[in-house]
Amino acid sequence: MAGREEAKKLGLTDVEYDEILKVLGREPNYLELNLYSVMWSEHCSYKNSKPVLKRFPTQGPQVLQGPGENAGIVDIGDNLAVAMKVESHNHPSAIEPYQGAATGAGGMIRDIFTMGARPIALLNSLRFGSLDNKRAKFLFEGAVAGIGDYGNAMGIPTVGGEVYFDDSYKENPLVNAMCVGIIRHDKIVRGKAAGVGNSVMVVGAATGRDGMHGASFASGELSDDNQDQGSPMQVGDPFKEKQLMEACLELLQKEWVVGVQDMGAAGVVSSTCETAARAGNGIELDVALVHQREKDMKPHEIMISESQERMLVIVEKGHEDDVKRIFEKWDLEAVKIGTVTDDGMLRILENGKLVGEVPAVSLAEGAPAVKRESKRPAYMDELNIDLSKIPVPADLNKILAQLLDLPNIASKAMVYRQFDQTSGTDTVVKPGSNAAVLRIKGTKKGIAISIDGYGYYCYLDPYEGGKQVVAEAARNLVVSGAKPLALTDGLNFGNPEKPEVFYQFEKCVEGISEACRHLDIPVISGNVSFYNEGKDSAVYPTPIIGMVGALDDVNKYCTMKFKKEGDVVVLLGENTDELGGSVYLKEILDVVAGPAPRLDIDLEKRIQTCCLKAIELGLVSSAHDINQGGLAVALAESCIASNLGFVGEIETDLRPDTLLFGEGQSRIILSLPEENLSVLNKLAEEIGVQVSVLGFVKSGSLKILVKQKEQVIGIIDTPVESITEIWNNAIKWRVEK
Amino acid sequence: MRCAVIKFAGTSGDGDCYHICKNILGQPTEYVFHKKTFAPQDFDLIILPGGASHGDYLRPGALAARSKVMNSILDAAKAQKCILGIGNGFQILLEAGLLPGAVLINKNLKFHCDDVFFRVENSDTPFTGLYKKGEVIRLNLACKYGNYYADSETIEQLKTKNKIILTYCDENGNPIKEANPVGSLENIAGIINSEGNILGLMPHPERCAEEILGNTDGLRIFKSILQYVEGGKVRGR
Amino acid sequence: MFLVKVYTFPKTGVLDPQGSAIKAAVSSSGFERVKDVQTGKYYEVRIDAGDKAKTQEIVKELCQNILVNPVIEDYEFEIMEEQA
Amino acid sequence: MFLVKVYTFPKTGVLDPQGSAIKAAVSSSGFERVKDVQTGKYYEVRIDAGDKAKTQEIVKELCQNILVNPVIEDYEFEIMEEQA
Ligand SMILES: Nc1ncnc2c1ncn2[C@@H]1O[C@H](COP(=O)(O)OP(=O)(O)O)[C@@H](O)[C@H]1O
Ligand SMILES: [Mg+2]
Repeated sequence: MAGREEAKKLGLTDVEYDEILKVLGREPNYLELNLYSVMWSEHCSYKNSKPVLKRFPTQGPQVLQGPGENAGIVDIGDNLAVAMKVESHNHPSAIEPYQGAATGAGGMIRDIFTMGARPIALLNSLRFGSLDNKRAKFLFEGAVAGIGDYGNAMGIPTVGGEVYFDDSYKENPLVNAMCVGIIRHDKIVRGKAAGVGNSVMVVGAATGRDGMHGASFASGELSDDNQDQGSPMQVGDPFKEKQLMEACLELLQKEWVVGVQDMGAAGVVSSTCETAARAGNGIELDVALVHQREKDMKPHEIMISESQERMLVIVEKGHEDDVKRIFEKWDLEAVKIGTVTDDGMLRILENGKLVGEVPAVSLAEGAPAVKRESKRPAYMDELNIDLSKIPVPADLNKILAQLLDLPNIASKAMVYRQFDQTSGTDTVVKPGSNAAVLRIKGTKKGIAISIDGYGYYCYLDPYEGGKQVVAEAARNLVVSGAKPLALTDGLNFGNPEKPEVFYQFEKCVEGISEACRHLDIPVISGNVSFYNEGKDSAVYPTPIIGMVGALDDVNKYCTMKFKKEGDVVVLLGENTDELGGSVYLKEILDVVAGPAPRLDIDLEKRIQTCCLKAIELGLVSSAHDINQGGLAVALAESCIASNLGFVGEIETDLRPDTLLFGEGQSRIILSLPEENLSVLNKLAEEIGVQVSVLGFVKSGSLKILVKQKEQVIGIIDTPVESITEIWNNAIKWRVEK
Repeated sequence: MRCAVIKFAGTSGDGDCYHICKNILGQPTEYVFHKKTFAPQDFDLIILPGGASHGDYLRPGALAARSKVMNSILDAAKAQKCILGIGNGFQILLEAGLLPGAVLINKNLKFHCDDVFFRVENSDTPFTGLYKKGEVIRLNLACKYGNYYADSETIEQLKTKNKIILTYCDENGNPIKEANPVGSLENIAGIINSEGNILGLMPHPERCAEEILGNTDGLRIFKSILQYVEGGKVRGR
Repeated sequence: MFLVKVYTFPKTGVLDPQGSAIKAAVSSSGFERVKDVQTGKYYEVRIDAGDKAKTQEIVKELCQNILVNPVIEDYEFEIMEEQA
Repeated sequence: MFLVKVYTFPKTGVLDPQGSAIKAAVSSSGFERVKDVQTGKYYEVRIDAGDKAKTQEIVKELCQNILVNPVIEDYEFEIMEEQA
């Protein structure tokens, strides 16, 4: 038997231990205690976050599978659907970035093909300390190579992502991966252990001691003593995963497959108790039957190991050999370890002898919810300083050059060149524009995918930041010509036991929910990662939004690059008097101060509706949203992408730096043939959106005259060639230095 | 033209090649699993697709080159069938000794995916008949081990016998070092065997063969083979 | 000058996907007597450091900082004196 | 059972991009005394073949057929007897 002291060592609280006693009506033994310890960790149980996550809108006619399964699934018409999910691998990546990121991508991919969907695209969202820091550089390079090598070897293209550098992530980087798959409605498979008497099988890699307690590890802060968990680091095997994927996709065509579950965190125990709980059944299994890679493994080690590239498969009794035959073809093992029972118990045997027995549902869903205290952080009020005291810089050209040289704004080509972006031959818009666009072979359809997050706004104002990140992801899809359908989230926060961190978490979720409701974009899957802390402080609150949208005609996609000299360039939306929270203030003037830009969600919706309509009507040559770095950076990006330039005069009553570099939300830049302008104006008027002409596409340079009452109050005038050079090389030069 | 696309263990580019042959060229096309065999007369074109067979473990292509299906490929090679190796398929041909030389890791040790420029060095082959000699084309490159190497004697032979088919170049066709992202000798990106029926290419023509993907420069490789096979005429070697 | 031969190999319990894949391929090409393959890396490092003790110190540091990934790899080395 | 340690390294004249990169990294991190780094691979192969001569034969074949690419690599090996 294992007592309270043992429980503490395994990270269980007193309340939790009491609950275990209540559920079992006796003391648990060491094996059982281990099961509860991993299943009731935050990573598996969501005990800190569940009540808050309930606020997300998760319904909609397009939703085929909402949160609660391995991945969410959304309908895209014609009997086709898209499966998607985001997941974090932050803590493993902090220790071994290459393998941490690689196995993160691997887990993500499994979640998708577990549903029966064929993975067609990967994306990632990365955060590291600034590149001046040697460790940050090491983590950055390792994580990028790890994600790349895994996805590339699998032949799944990486079509988008994002990278930010900020010292809040110096010790605890964020490595989130997203996978998207395609599936026919009638082929969706769920993770259910239905049908008493059916067989429970483990397929894929053999089980070793690697990654034991990984789930609990992800549920605590990084510190020197938990860096060595006594169990070996997981190493990814993309070759085995590829074979496993093909075998599973072949298997899942069979009508005698009952349920499938990925073995991610907490391996055998999580996959068995979750599938059993979903079906209201139990499972009896013998750990000795699990194929093992190491000698003398104990029952608890087998149950909680996180060895990669494994799956749990439940099939109708009598079809075990059919399963084996399929896996043999792909040079993989498949073994029966147990059967589905009707008593709701997870019963564990070792060579036929009973070694543990607990109610499956208590493991999967019984963790006592934790009500966390929430407190508005004091810094938020200190951030509201009077920005009008900041002098306007004389040389705005120089500021633009400095902004384009910031790794957070500069080209990420150095990163995405390391990813195979084109395997599968579906990538219509590759990384480097607003969102990725993929065609779907055999149809006219396309999908667009983006992944976005911006910790800085969420730090300044978690609620507005939460709204903003959903709006940005949707905007990225809309400017690509796609109608947003659903999202998956990756919520990365510090230690939820700190009331200020919990406040950030709650408010971000509220903001996200609010935006989802107004924009009609349900949340269909997601992931929470807490305890992202360095020695002194938490990371910026960093919710990541992965979003998918659909194009009825993929040929109508749109990109951000200017297309033709002479096209008129217009702004959809309004320039606002908001300098707070801008990259310009933070990085150039070193003022970390708010307020973050506000988001009027109704205006946002109208802007997006108008933009999408204009693209669908074929009025538009290019579209690009305004984001970090403001109007000037957005124009520069469209120039650089096209190797064309821009010339224009903008009349304003704002400060020139606010106009050029302020980050007011809900703004989109369009370029279009001049003859289409009147149609656009009419459309905008109907929808209730402001359109103003900024200038024209003209090759050579980027030239903006900022005017106030006919007076020139600011000038940007720079050859496109020179800003291209800066923007292309900012990251490369810093990494190679 | 009867096409075979080989499915090695872990290969991922098989579907892309199948799609081109079957749906774009409209030719009868079959997958051949690596544990199977076939007879030389079964197919006119045999494609060894890209994608990391066996996870690129040991050396890219090394383990796949020992698969059972290789025996059939050797027979087809002897029977003068057209054999096209793309990316990892090229590496498999090298490891199997069907083409001379080897690949090393890219000079910057990183995977490189981008559309880059190539010069067609020889248009007098079954694979390049529809290009002009010296023509500059753009193809997608996606590899970590594309750094072609052979000893100086082999390189000399490739050069004098016109067996170098594609080289990295700038947009004006200059074969400069800066235009070569992998570091291969002589900017080599594709070579053909001395009999002229086996081509190995580092870039992926099958990824650049449709309007919607923004580049169709690669399509003519497949159309050239089709013309050669259907025309039945042997063009000068 | 000293020639140092450094070998790295996976730590106990750490998966060696390459080794297993090579083993599988090798067995199926007729090498039934090969029972196990483990993969690692091999470095030949030339160090110019007066004596063996000093060389040893440098090698250790080199391994721990650059050549070896201590989270997943172990290593061994041999030092040999070389004639100039 | 015999334990065979196989080392491979680049043939003379063949580029060693990893070796050069490590050498460059090493020099910039203050290891001035490191004069050269060459990278290769290391395999531990277990062979069950009665005697050493037979093992040697198998290893040679294994290296020539699979483990080593003679165009770019040279190799060496050592055979050790292992207790069951
Ligand atoms: N880690 C990454 N992996 C793949 N693509 C990336 C990555 N980081 C950035 N990109 C690509 O670079 C482009 C610019 O990214 P970003 O600056 O985040 O754009 P946006 O602000 O429009 O979201 C996008 O196309 C994006 O997909
Ligand atoms: Mg972004």
